[in-house]
Amino acid sequence: MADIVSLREGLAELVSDGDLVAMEGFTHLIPVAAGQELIRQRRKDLTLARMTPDIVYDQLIGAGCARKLIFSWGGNPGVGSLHRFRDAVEHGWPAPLEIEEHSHAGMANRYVAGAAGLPFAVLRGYVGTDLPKHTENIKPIECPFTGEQLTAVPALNPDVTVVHAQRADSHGNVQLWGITGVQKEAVLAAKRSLVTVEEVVPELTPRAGAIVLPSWAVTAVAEVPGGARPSYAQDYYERANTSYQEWDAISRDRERFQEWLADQVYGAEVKS
Amino acid sequence: MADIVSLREGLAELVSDGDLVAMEGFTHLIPVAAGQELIRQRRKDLTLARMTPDIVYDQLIGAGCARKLIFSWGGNPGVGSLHRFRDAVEHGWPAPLEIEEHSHAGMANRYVAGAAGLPFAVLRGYVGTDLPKHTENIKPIECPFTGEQLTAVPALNPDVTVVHAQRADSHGNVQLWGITGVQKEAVLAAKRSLVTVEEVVPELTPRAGAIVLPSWAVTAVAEVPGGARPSYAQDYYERANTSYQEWDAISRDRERFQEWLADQVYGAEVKS
Amino acid sequence: MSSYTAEEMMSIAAARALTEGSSCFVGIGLPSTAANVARRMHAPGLVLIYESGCLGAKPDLLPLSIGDGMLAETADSVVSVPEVFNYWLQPGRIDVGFLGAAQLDRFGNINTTVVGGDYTDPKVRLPGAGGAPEIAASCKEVFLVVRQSTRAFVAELDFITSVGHGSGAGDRHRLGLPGAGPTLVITDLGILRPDPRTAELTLTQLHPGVTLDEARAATGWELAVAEELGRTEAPSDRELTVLRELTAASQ
Amino acid sequence: MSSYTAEEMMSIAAARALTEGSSCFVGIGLPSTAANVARRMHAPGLVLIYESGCLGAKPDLLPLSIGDGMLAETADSVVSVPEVFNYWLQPGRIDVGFLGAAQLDRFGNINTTVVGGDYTDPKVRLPGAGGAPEIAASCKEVFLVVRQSTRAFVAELDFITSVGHGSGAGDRHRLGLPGAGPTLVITDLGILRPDPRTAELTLTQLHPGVTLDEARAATGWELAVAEELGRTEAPSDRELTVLRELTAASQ
Repeated sequence: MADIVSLREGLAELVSDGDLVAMEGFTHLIPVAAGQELIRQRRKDLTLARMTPDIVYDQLIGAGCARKLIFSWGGNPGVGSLHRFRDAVEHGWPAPLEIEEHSHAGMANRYVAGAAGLPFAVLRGYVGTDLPKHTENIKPIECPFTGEQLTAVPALNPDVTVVHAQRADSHGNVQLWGITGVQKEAVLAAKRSLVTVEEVVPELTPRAGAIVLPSWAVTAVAEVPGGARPSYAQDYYERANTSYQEWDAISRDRERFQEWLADQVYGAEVKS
Repeated sequence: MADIVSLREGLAELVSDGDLVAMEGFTHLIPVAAGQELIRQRRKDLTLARMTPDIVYDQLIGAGCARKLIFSWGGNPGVGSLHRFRDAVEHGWPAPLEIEEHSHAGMANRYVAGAAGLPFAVLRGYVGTDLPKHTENIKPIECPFTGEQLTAVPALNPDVTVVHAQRADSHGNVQLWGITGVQKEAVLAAKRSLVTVEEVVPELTPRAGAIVLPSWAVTAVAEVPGGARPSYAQDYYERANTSYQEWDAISRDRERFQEWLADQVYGAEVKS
Repeated sequence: MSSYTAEEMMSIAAARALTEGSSCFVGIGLPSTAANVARRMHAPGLVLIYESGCLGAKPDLLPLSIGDGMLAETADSVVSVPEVFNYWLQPGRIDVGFLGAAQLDRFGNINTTVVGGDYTDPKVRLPGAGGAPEIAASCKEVFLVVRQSTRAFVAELDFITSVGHGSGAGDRHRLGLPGAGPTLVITDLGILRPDPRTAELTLTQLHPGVTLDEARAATGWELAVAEELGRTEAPSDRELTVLRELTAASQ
Repeated sequence: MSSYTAEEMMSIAAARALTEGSSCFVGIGLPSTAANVARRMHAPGLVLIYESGCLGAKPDLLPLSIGDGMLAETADSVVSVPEVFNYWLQPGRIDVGFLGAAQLDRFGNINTTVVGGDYTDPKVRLPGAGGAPEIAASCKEVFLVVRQSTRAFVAELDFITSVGHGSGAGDRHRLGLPGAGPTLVITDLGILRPDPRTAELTLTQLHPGVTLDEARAATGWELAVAEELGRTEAPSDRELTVLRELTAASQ
């Protein structure tokens, strides 16, 4: 059964330096507050996995929390580059960043295999591209019935997965709806998991398009209203598109980024 | 885009003698009316695939429509045996029935691979059992990353899949809810598909727990109210448990079964 | 104390074996009855999982099939059939798998496929595997519920549908089966557990009024018996009341 | 007829290429604009699929990301990200995949990963693959939308992120890629199509006011030109009105 915790306690308990951490949410429900709390707790040497690193990982990378990034699309959606990510890859600032790069289909299937307790997943993917040249984690596999050659990727089993959801009940059952992305797979693939939610309610009521992560499949739940800003939480708040544009300016410059970090993260009140 | 058709037209158009036909619905939403219409159209030499053959395939087998059965659990749920199935396997009546037998996990994954456009699926299954001795369709496969040995099953791609759902809109978008079983995979795995529905409504309204099969992924839709009886259609009618018990008596005896066939199928009015 | 049937004793013994807060993959019939009695007695937080995709079902009555509407309506989450097997059963998330058997051997291997003749021309064709092979492989442990008789407790299975302890200790590990396999066999006569050294099913407990000779006579091999053979506590009035109310309400 | 920008000409040319009733895997930016213009013009039944899992989205405005709430709210069905790739894209159910590129070569292969330097120490790090490799592999055909310049139209890619026609005709078949690959490249100068014999991208059409020399000068290899070089019809007033209203409403 999931424990109901504060964000600070939950992350302090679940995430250690050096862990493989996945934070998922596909445009919608990105666990940004949890990412900033990890910066505040000065976690180091993390291997960060996420299909679309987005602002949340640009911040963690710029703050020097990450040793390695496993991803499939590293841009600021609708705006352009992730400058902290680029600075780390292009100039090794604030530290070199090892990268392992996939396609979306490959990353999604790595989580699927992880959730399914299988060591690998099979897909039609990557063939003819340069991606397999740069990782051992993309290999050919032959169909034992037809002889056809396909592609295998290994399961991704994070030490900790962090996601954000609209709500949980007091037992720790989690409900999310709208675009649900790869969150179920990312949580089920992980050894431990933390879900931040907009609100903890006495009872979950059924909702069209909602999925439920049962309490016994989640390690901890923390109530963090607004925890997905500047991304959005459907039926709670909209995406702050201007914040994504503002991030471009903040992140473009190391000094300005460091000021932002001091003011908005280290200097900010802890969310819960 | 799915055509809206009558059950008779739809099956006459889509199903030919010798086809591989899957009719799915896990306890809930079993396409029984469509099965009886196939008997009425005197289809022959069908290979019938279904996880739980249930009454619907007991009837088709007893009526001599099937050459082969691909399945994972062949009982009358809550009652006992499927006598027509047993009579075909044990005594070759009315004709010998070739069988290919899987576990539920294996059958479900055969449809998953079919829906995903892959030639096979990987699972932890069958190991140590006698099932692989009796089919070429269960093979070992090695993980290219860990060397671990797992099991592969080939994709199941029916010529036609038939399922029942609560409703469709006038464009042929299909909505079903409650226990949705393996129907999405079975439809997506098939070359052609027919969905019988309780009702065609002008517009689908969102519903908790519902899945939608978009019109462009379905070949044809037929309105067949009560088309899942004696199984059930959640929010339309309950399971007729007594009919399952009565089937035990009807199906136990060849003569009584043939009378039933004459009265209730060949002699019955076509449903739509 | 009331009188009770052997069936009732089995259901209650099975219910007692389920611990609060654990998750349990239940088939229809006695396993479902036992799990629902346990929920009403000592294990209100027992998580019931049905292969139809109902996770955390909380039925008021005993369902008549593993896909009753009541299960979907009361579940925490209803998932597809592929998902229940791939994401929930296969990774070993489920604590207890509850299985029956037409035949069972001394290592808890199970046959639910064919009896007599051979596979292509059997004397009796049974329903087959269903979810059992993977439940037996992947649940953390497996409880078997089988009426004890020489027809069911056989020296050699006609078909291995689901693997218990294979040919003995260490075999599950060699086969790569992740769960512990059958840790408990509940019959109408008593309770058997695998010997920790050999994995052979060993009678550890007799139900009230049953003799060791009766248990031996109902077993198709030379039955191993624990040095300290226990005696099952008879059903309490409260247990019988809960079981009977549940059964009566479900008619 | 109004004046219009090169960007508008591209969007309208792309919209025209989408046929009624087909399904289209759209990324954000120009592909999404084009698809939504087509829906308002000649293809009201165009099925828009976004990689966030929105099948049949019918946005009123142009979404700013592939995961806008509006897409989920107007979709026929919202599925998980693994499902959109595995059940919908991979089996070849989707007619048209719409892709952009930072670099493109004469066979329509695409780079969106790194430019300059080498992979581990690149001059410019781009966002990477996203859904593109499998969109390029599995959609029945692929439309590319790229501004034509010697920076983008290069003789040799710095990285192959997604495969077009590989090293020429027959290569997709040899690689086992199911779809037809890029059948249309829309630029700000004109339209290119693969030569049926060689699969090399061949200029088949120039937009109004563009000269062949301009197109050649904007191409980093010796540009193949069709024997009968067509001329794109200028955007109609109605096309421009629809495009501009949509863009304005989405600000």
